[in-house]
Amino acid sequence: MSHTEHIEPIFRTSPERTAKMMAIMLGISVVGAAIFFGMWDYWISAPPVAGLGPAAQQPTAPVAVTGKEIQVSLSFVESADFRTLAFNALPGEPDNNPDIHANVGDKIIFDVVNSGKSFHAFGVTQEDEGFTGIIAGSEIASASNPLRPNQSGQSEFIPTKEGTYYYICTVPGHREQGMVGQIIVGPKQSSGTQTVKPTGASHNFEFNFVESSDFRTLGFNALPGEAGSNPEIRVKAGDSVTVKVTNTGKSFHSFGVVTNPEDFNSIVWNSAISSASNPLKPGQSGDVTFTAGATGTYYYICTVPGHSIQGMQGKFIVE
Amino acid sequence: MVKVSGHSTWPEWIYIGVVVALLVWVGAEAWNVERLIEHVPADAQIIKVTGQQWFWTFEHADGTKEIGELHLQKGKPYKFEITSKDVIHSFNIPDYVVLQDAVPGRINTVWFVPKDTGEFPIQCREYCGLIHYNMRGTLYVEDTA
Amino acid sequence: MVLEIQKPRPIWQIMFSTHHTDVGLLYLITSLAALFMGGALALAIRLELFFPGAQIIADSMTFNRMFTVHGTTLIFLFILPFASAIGNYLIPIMVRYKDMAYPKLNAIAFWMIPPGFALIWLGFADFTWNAYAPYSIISAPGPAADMWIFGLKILGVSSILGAINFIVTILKCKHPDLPLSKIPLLAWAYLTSSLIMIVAMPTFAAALLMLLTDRLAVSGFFNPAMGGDPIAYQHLFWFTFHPEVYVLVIPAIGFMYEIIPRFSRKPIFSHSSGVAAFILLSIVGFASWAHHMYASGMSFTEKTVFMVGTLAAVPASAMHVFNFLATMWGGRIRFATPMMWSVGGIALFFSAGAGGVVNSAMPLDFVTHDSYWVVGHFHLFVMGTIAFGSFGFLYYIFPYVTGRMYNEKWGNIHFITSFIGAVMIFFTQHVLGLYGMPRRIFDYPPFPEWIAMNQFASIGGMLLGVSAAIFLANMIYSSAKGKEANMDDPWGIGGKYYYPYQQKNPHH
Amino acid sequence: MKKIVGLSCMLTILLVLPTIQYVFAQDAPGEYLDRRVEIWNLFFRMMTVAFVIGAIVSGTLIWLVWRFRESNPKAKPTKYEEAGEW
Repeated sequence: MSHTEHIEPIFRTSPERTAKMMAIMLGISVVGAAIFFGMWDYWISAPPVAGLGPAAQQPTAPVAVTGKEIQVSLSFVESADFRTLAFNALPGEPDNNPDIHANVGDKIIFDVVNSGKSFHAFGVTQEDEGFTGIIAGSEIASASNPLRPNQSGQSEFIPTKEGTYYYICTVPGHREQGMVGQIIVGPKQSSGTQTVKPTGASHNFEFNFVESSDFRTLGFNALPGEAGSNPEIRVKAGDSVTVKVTNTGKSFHSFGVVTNPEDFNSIVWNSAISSASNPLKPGQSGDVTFTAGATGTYYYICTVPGHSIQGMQGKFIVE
Repeated sequence: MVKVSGHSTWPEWIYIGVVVALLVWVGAEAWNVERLIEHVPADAQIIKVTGQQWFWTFEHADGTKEIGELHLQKGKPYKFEITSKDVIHSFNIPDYVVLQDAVPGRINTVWFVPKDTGEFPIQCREYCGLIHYNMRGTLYVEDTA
Repeated sequence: MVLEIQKPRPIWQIMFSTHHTDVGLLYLITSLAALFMGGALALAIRLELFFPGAQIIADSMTFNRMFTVHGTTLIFLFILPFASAIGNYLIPIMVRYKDMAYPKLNAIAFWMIPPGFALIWLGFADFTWNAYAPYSIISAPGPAADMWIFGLKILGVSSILGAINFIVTILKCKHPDLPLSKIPLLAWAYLTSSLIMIVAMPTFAAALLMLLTDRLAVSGFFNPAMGGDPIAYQHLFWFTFHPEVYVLVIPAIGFMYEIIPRFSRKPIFSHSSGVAAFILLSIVGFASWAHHMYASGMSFTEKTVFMVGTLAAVPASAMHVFNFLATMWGGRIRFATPMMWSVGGIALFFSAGAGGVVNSAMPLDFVTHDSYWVVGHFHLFVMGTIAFGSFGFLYYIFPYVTGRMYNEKWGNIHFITSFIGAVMIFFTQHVLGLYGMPRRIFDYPPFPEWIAMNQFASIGGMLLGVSAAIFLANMIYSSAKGKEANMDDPWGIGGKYYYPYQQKNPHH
Repeated sequence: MKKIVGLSCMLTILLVLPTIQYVFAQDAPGEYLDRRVEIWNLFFRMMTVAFVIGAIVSGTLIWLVWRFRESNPKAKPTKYEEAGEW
């Protein structure tokens, strides 16, 4: 191929040019590095929106003041052959008959739509079978005057005591066909300041996060089974409690007092120290002061998912 | 035509023939072995395996649960029904060449027969976050007695 | 550090030029910067794994972020831009046109890289370079993850624009009396790899968008909590990135097609079989993506289909190896640095390929999936083949770029140390995988075999680090003070070169 | 040519043996097949072949490098050199 004619003269790179180029690249690197290391931890400070559980949607952990509202939207669905009925999704699919977690005094607001083809009505009962005992105010339409397809309605329900309630379709037989879900009502919670008057008394507790060498069992202060592991705490309602935790382990931990040890989102009284998405690194420690709320049995746990099941949980009893 | 130094092409054709033959052999062998190990014995016991950040939960047929530890009987066939609570993990027992992804929202199965008693490491093979490196468990194979 | 087409200009003029050699130079420098930054991360990772337990890296989060950025950087910011650099230098000359088809588009494609670079490096995401859902959706902390997604979005668009440019330049701007069958194999390499890029990349671009909206919880394509399917993401991802592997390797093969005949003092053995192999690969390459997902719960049938698809891609690569060996046969070979890199590249290319064939057997996936075998395998490709080919071609084009000669002795030392180092790391990693060590782990239980092999690999890593330092010093020193190259024939081996300022522009 | 013959022999052997193996393996009653054995045997069969091929190819490569290097006394100019065209 013809590619042999020269365009004279041949210019060659000079040391100055190379030096200049290196200086430019070095400058860019230095500036970049400055920003990079300066912001190091900021870039991973925000947990993804999609990752947060429903309870954690409110940034400050769900302090259940009476009058806290829980929005629940449900829809009646039916299988093609109308034999199986359910809320939101047919059995086996995700979000089928979702459990509702609430605490005594919370206001649950139902927004129910009939996305099926037949007629349905809504209600909350404590009976574990049948369609009787519907709690006043919780019902939407009725078996005699049901919701027609694509109609919807609202109702409210304020649980008055702990236990399990059921939200059902009050049309006879529909509950048996699967249109039933649970409402699990936890102990009454309160922000302490509003319902419980401060007693002035204050306690200090110190915990260390400890891990077994194989990381499989975890505990506070000592591994489960050893002396002084997960000590039980008793305080009076209204006492101000100061907790200082130190991560003496190798992995990541965070602290919180919860109503349900399985559910690291049920933190009460703003008692959290750091969080699962931004936990205490090994050697770090943190503290928090909060006022113990209504009497009852609570748990202090490591709010990193799984850790409480692995042993990082102790009783926190308010008298 | 561009300048080339190739004179005859038959060596290349033979070469390609050999390569293809080898590939066919590899494919056949692999297909055969896969067919054998995919066949689950009817009497295999089902173990429900659940992965979550960052530990394994095992549920036996009788409903007993174990966390991070799995106790099995020597010489019995077991079928793992593997799923995940949060992100994708991969259930792996290197010594028994058992490996299957734990995918949230679906159940994957793999079966094996523990032939030797002893302790074998269980680990997570799919990157799953902070403590992925330590999402480990132990398989205890005990004599049927 | 630039070959002057016109009289010497200030550097900022070169930066904002749209001439193909200037853009090529910018690509070249950027890719080398990325090479050294990504390599530094690799060294840190190897040091960390030298002993079990935390060594130099404080926590697993940092470690995870490091290997994520290591992979992303070297694939998207070293290999691809380097290929574009060489393409910019030589493709217009090889098809005898005055410049790339769309000079401005060319410059734009380059200038999309720095923002992507910045996003990826500032964010330092932690969800590995393939960002599997749902981890990347529900668990990976932002804004790092979102920045990574945006960064890759930009880089993806940039490489699509680059690919369009190459395709048009080669197909539409080649000299009228130069039929497509006659353009050099390097140009053919760019044509085919660009075509693959055009077909494959949009899929990933779409997947990235879905990932982003999923992270914002406004959609749930891949989020099981919202009824999505995480496996769908893996399919979209690998539909792009298995062909992408060929996008990465084909230019490297092209480099060898340029270097090996040159230094063997012989024309290529068979131009047509090279072309055939390229075309074959670019088609069959789309039939094998899901072999990355055997363990994700695929059915026996699916596995079989994709294994066959994988094996079908092998003969093409085998033809290249044959072509190389047959070209060297009966030549009079000058083992200058570029030739050394190419021959070493062929050797490792073959080993990687053989390992790949073995690994494509479905049952073996139970052994190798996500273990260090996989790491060793693809590093043999990206380092052993692609990077080696690229280094070789960098030495080959060095006199063209700087007008000066690199230091031959240190070039050889660079090759030898790199070759030994690569073999030490990557072959050891294969065995490590067979011993069951998972990849992407910050710490490992102190099994004696694991420790021993990790340390051996890490020593190889250090060796690579040393060779990289030698390389950098050689490049800087030679570009400034190296002896002036004889621009007609830098190695004194005769023959005709494709030579940036030699070309007579056929159009004026 | 000999190379090919040798290869094909080896292939037939490698194909026949495992077939026989597992035909007999099926007969034993109550015996579950051990995935370890199956998979690792497959692996080692393939590695055997891989290393044989590897030896051939890398052997060829090394010989080429040694034989056709410029500094080899037997090296002579290729017929393209006087034209200076390649």
